[in-house]
Amino acid sequence: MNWQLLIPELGMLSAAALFLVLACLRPDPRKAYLVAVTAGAASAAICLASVFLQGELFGGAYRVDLLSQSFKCLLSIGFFLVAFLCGELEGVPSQRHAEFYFLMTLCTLAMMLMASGMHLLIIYLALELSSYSLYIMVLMRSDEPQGLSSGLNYFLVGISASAIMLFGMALTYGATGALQLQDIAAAAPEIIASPLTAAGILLTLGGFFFKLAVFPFHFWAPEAYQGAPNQVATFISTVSKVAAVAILVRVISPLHGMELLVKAMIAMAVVSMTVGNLCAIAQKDFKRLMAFSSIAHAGYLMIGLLCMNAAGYTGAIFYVTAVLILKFTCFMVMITIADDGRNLQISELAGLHRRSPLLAMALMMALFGLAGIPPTIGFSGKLLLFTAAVGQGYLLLVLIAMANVVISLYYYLMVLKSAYLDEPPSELPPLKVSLPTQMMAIVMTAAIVIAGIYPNTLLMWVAEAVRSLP
Amino acid sequence: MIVPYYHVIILAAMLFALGMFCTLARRNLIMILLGVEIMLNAAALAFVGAALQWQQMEGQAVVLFVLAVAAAEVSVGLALMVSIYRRSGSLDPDVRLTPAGKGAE
Amino acid sequence: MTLFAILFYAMAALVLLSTALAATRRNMVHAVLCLVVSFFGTAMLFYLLGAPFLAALEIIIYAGAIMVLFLFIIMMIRTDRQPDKIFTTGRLIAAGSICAVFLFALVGLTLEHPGGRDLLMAAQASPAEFGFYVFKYQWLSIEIVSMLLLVALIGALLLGLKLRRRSTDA
Amino acid sequence: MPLSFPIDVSLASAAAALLLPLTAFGIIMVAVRPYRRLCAGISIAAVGLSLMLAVFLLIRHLGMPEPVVYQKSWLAIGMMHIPFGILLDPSSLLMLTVVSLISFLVQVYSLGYMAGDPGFSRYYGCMSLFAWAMMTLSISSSLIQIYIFWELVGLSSYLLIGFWFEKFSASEAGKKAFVMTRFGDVAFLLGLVLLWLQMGDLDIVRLNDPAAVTQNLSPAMITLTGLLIFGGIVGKSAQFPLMTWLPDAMEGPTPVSALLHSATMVAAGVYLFARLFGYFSLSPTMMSVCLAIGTISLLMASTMAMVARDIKQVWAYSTISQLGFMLMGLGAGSFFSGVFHLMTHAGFKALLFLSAGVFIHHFNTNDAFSIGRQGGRKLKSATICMMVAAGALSGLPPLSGFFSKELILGRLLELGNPAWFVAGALGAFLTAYYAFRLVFLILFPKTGDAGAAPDDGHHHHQPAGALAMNAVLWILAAVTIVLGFWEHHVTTFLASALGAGRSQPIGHHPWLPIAAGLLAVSAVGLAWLEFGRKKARQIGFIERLPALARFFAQRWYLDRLYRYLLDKWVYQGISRLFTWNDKKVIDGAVDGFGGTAIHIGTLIGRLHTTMIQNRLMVMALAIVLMVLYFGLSG
Amino acid sequence: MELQYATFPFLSALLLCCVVGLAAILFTPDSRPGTIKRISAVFSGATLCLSIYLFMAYDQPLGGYQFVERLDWVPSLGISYFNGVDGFSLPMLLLTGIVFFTAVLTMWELEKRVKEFFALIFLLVTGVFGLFISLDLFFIFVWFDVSLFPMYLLIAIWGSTRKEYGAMKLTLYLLAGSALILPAIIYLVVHSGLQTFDLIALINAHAFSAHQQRLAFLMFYIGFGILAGVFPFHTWSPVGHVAAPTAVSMIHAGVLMKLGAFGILRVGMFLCPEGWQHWAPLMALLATCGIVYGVFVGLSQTDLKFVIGYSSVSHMGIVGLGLSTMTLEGLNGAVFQMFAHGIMTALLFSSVGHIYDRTHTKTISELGGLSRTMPRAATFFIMAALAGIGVPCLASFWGELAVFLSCVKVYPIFGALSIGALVVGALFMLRVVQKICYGAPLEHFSGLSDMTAAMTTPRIILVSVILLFGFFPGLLFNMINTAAIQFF
Repeated sequence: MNWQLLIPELGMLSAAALFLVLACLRPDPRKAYLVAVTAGAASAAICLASVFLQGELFGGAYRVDLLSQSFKCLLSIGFFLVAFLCGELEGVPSQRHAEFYFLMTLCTLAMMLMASGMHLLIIYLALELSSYSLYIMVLMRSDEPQGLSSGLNYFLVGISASAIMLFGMALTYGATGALQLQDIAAAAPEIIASPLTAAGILLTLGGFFFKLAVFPFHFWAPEAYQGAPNQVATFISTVSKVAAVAILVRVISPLHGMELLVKAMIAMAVVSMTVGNLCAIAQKDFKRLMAFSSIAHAGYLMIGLLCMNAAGYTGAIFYVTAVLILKFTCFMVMITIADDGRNLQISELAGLHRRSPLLAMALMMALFGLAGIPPTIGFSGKLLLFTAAVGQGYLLLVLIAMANVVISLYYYLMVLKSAYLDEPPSELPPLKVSLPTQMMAIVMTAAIVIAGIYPNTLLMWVAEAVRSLP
Repeated sequence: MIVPYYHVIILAAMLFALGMFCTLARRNLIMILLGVEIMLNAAALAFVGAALQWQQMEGQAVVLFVLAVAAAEVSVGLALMVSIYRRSGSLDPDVRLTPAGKGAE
Repeated sequence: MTLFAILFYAMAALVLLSTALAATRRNMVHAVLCLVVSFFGTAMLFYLLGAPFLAALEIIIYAGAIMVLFLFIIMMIRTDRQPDKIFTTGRLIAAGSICAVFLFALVGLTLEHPGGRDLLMAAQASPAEFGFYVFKYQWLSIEIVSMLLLVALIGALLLGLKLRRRSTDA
Repeated sequence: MPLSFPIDVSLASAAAALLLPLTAFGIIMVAVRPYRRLCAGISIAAVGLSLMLAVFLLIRHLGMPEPVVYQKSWLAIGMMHIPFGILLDPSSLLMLTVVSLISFLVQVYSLGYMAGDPGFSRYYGCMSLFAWAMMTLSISSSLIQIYIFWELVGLSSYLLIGFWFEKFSASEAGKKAFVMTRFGDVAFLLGLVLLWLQMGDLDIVRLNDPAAVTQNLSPAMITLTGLLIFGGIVGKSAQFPLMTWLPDAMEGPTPVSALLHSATMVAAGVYLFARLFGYFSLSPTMMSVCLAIGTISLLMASTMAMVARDIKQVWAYSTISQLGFMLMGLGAGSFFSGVFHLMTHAGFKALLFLSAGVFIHHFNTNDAFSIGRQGGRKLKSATICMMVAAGALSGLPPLSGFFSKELILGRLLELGNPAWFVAGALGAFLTAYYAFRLVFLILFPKTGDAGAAPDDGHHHHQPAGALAMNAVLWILAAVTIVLGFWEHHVTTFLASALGAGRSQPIGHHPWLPIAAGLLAVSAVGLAWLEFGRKKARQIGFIERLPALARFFAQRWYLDRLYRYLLDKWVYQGISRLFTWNDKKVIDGAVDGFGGTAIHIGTLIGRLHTTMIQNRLMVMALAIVLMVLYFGLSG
Repeated sequence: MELQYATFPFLSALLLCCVVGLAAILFTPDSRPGTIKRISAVFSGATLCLSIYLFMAYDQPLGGYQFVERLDWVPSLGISYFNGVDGFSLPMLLLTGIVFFTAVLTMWELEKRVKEFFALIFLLVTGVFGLFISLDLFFIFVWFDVSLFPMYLLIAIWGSTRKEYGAMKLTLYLLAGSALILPAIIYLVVHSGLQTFDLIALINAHAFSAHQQRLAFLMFYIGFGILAGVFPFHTWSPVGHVAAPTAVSMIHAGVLMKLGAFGILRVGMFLCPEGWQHWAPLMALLATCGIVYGVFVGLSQTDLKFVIGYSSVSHMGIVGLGLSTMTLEGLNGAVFQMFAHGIMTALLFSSVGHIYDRTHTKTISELGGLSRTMPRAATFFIMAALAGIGVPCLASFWGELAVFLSCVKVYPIFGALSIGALVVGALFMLRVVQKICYGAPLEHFSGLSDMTAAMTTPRIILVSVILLFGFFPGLLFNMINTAAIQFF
């Protein structure tokens, strides 16, 4: 048993323990925030330092390789970023902040476990752990009715999806006699080809699709985003997506050649994109809009996953990194504007270009990135995804996706219009943007553009990580 | 030698369908939760059957954890239901929660 | 047909019947009680399928703890305010047909599945063996589940605290 | 080191003649617009120099055996080889001289006429532009070059007609002129392109070579391209059915009318026909069409002129009819008659307009009756010059028109069908009639003879201007009188012109000059009877038939028809239909697509706010369907 | 195809000029609009000088791609930073330089949000330059989109009539086009089996089957064609132009629409010659429809900019017609027409923009007598209108002539129809000229000042260019021909 392999997880676990202790001490929120940011930075550093660890634990049930470690890096960076936003955690009662950080840490830990898990049971439990942490985090919203109703939605869809996933696991296990991913893939060919196996795997994937918010498992997303505290919504739309992709890449990669599964995924991808984008058009609430756009992005991510080859996985991982950065930037702008933790209406962005040109620019770049317009990281991601898909012969799928990109552009432009064009009904003072936030906005904008123009480094890393798939 | 494996699966599927039916059709939050419990139970049954078919203990081990998850689910779920009931006085899933401070107490 | 088989089918019938009753009872107390019966049946099935320890746990945790929790809550909540109709006809038909189609599809898949018709070999996992297995091979899962239960605990606590604070406020 | 490269004198002087007006145009428009006199000076000097060079060239090339061609590639891409060239042959030299002469005279005349106009500089700029374009057109060596300058001539015509752009009718007339001639030009371009594709180039010398043409083109193709090119001629020379722009073009300043719309520009069409005479004569159909169109135009325009009251309108109609007459001559197969009439016509028509300009300038009216009543005849030199010119127009011996008309009539006689001759003679008769109708109207006003009109010299503008105007009149009158006697010289000179070789012989009937003279005299007599003599009621025989008079006065309702077609078919028909289609169908589809997307989005979005179980139901349904699909396909 | 590597990275310098200009603008404080304008003028002038230099320095007898620069960018995907210019792109560079410089000068009187405006314009032009010089499909697409998305803000913020609608429609429509281009690019790259985005390598590989070429060409044609205003995908153009501010209209109609045609040429025709051949009749049909349709619709418009917008549709139809003929002359003519139309329409929009700035109306019926009130502005407008009619010795005549010549050769009916449309074209341009410039000066406009000398400078530049290439078309044709000749 090589404990070193678990260093990132242990680091996260100790952070969680620290917050549990803090929760009992009831520190003031400011202090808790500093601890959280420090912990986030530390864990990100630990993950980066341990990125080249390799090995297997628990008889192959837990795999540490470049892919998993890269995902852990992304997750801990995401955690750090979200923690960074918690400086104005107005959506959560101030005496509950330590618990909030505890749950967030635990959730991230669960996601890290997901990234390494090779055994469906571990994956399932880690998934449940992260889901439950998120349910509670959503419910912690101080605006109680909002939090309650969205938490209820999230919870009900979540437990249904988890039940379905469990049943799927049972079917898979029944068909193949294995729960470890390598063993499932190693089952007899006629078993693999059997529709029951495919159905079992499809239902199993349902749980992950729920995390990713792919149609038809997406129904929680709008409500949950809308009702959750802003930081939680950020967490769900960034870190949680990374975890979902991590686990999907893991689970799907041994299954190549399952035609039925691919077909189902194509259908889900198409419907997700279309439903997400069409619904987003009609939204007024910023977070709700982001939720629908997340659903659409889940559809794009599915394109990469369903290619079932290295190019596709590379695309998906690259894209989810892009989404992490882009969504985070959007939410950062939103949180800075809605500094009392309220839900931001899109119309409230009016006059942003004057109140804070920097944030307006960051928002613009992020929105164009989400729409997939070059030279942003979002475009590089889409290019990778679509190249993979066309390589597999899914030209029509790519055309549909591009049509969706155009639809999505409409609502992104509407947001942009609010920020750049509309004048607020009454003159608003310039936004007070703290120095760290300014720095962060600059860093994020630079990251969006640089990774869009010169994606090579990131791409090489991702491709290398994908190569470590068994 | 007891029964063919697929009989167990079909039984589990029937249970699962019943659970799903309960979840989808009952206009009551607690019954929805109950339906999910039935679904989990069905999955557990399928696991036990599969474990027997493959003569492994892995499947049985899963059931153990399913029980734990079910317990967690019920504790959180019921706490949530009670909160909602306190707030709205109803367990209708279509309930619209009143804004803060105007709870129907 | 062996005795095991007869027992299995009888229990299956019992479980199905009681679950169906549970799903359709208007009175929730009745529903929960029906479900308790169903869980007892399931426990018997577990036993038949070679998992005596799980059968015990099923009764203790499911029928014992979880269902009792349900009962508590149901009793705590005045049920007379519930909507009169438990089913609206449209939803009933929709849900019913979805479930029926699901069942049909699954049965079809199962019947086609190679190896599905093999008879199960009777076997028994003794509790000791089982425990040994779990703690030898699955302890990471145990750790995760322990954290999960902790989270659930904190969650329930937070929700409860909110309630208390609200009632003290009010 | 002395510059010593061989300079061809002809080339140099031709090039200089072309460049001068362009330079003048450039300088006027860019640099010296505020200095009005300087502008006029530059322009007149440039065109004067050009005139001298043209005369020099003419003299130098008298009796030349072969056309002289200088060409330089303007543009050469693939088969699109566009040369810029100078082709000196008798007809082009004559045309060059005529154009520069009339331009020069008109510009000098304008010194007086346009004095005090706010657009004085612009006027001279446009005049220079016109002179450049027209002169280059006349000595172009290829058809495409002709087309290019043909368009430029049209452009300067547009600018000059609409010179007084504040008047709606002027700008409208300019637009009308441009668009209607464009109609013809489009046909021209199409024919030219077809010809180009078949021939490989558009060299005029080559086009006039029957061997080269028949080798490359089928007879049908010759006719087709010929007809299309003839379309351009019809447009530019205001022939039926594209004639109606010319009377309106009289909205421009009178010198412009004199220069462009009677003497030179409109003659470009006829000139083009003469240029391609060798080519056109290969297709008998083509020649018949030309003859027919010429005849129709001649007669129609004459009838219109008989009832017009506006002095410039009358001369405009007469231009149409005389151009038709030239085309008759050419179409009948006689190269010389057409070209000679073109030259004489340039002289006397310019004179007619310029003298009319004196009246108009003086009395500020275009109405012949009104001019007569206000004492038009008191302007002696103008009146006399007008009478000379009208005589020439009518074909009264011994004025220039007499000779050229006689030539054409002589050729018409040679045609098998006497109808052509009769029509020609009728046209000549009517021409003489309406010309002198107008003269008599001015000379012998019937009512309110307000004898208070001042004498010739008393104008409210500078005497220098008036002097210039009168001098020009007299020069032109002299030309008109003597030109006819040079008939023989001109014809011999033209004998070596391009295409002249295919000219048909002109019949020589000793009685014809006498008959033609008598015809003209009788027409003048008729006019005298009706308008001139003391007791004349000044009502023409046409006016006794009010319906017919109205029909003629309305220009045979051609204008109305075009207007109707334009309004009903173009503006309210196709244009409106297309606009509707654009808005409702094409754009409507685009907007509808977007609208539908938003609508569907709202609908599906609503699903996401309904009861949680509905959503769970959809989720379950989707899963079940997928599983079912697995079951069915497995 | 010959590649002549550059001794000095002129092309990158050109891009850098724009980027540095953009950065300089971004770092100048809002409060100094004058400085921002001067910076813009300097840097746009620099790009103009560079493009003129490139145009002059190109070795025409040698031909091929010159000033080539190459740098591996993303080796794993086969993306390289690969620039080079040939006879097609140089005229476009020149056009962009001219229009950009004049557009910047035209906006000299701008007062609203100056910094953002010029920054966005620079961004847009960076994309335009980038596309014209790029020889890598990835970068071609990147630059294509870079040049499109600033459009939304430029129109929506600084525009006029229905600006938000127009901006949205334009942006979405054009990006819908790019939604076809990207799959087509990927499709070709993937099926070439070369794993490279290098345009030249893909062309030389001849790796595509006829079917693939047809499919890809159609996608390129529609995708780029939307931007080129191909009928029936043109409706964004009038709406967008009406809404856009002057400089944006100038750049958009003058340069961006050319981007579409250039894309069809550079990507579609070079990569898919068989696809080109297959779809050429369709292209000709649509182009002819556009030509005829544009003039007729333009005839009954009431808004000045709508008229110009539809004239653009018609003129771009001529470009499309030229491309569809698959002849040397047609290709030459099309590219020449692209250049000429760019300059001409820029002049039109800049004159109209000035008129609108002064009179605050674009409705034709509310204008009149401007030749008296604002003689300079009116003169420029008339010049541009005349160029639009295709008067000889003004640049666009030559392009039209070459296109018609080749079109009559290949598609006689379409050729005849398009030539016929010239009449209506003249009618609708002159109608506008008459309505707004001629007639008696209107009372309420009598106090308006004419263009200042500073404001005439950009227009004079444009007019001079029109005249220069009108008198010496060979300057441009010979350049274009070096590239066109390789097709035949």
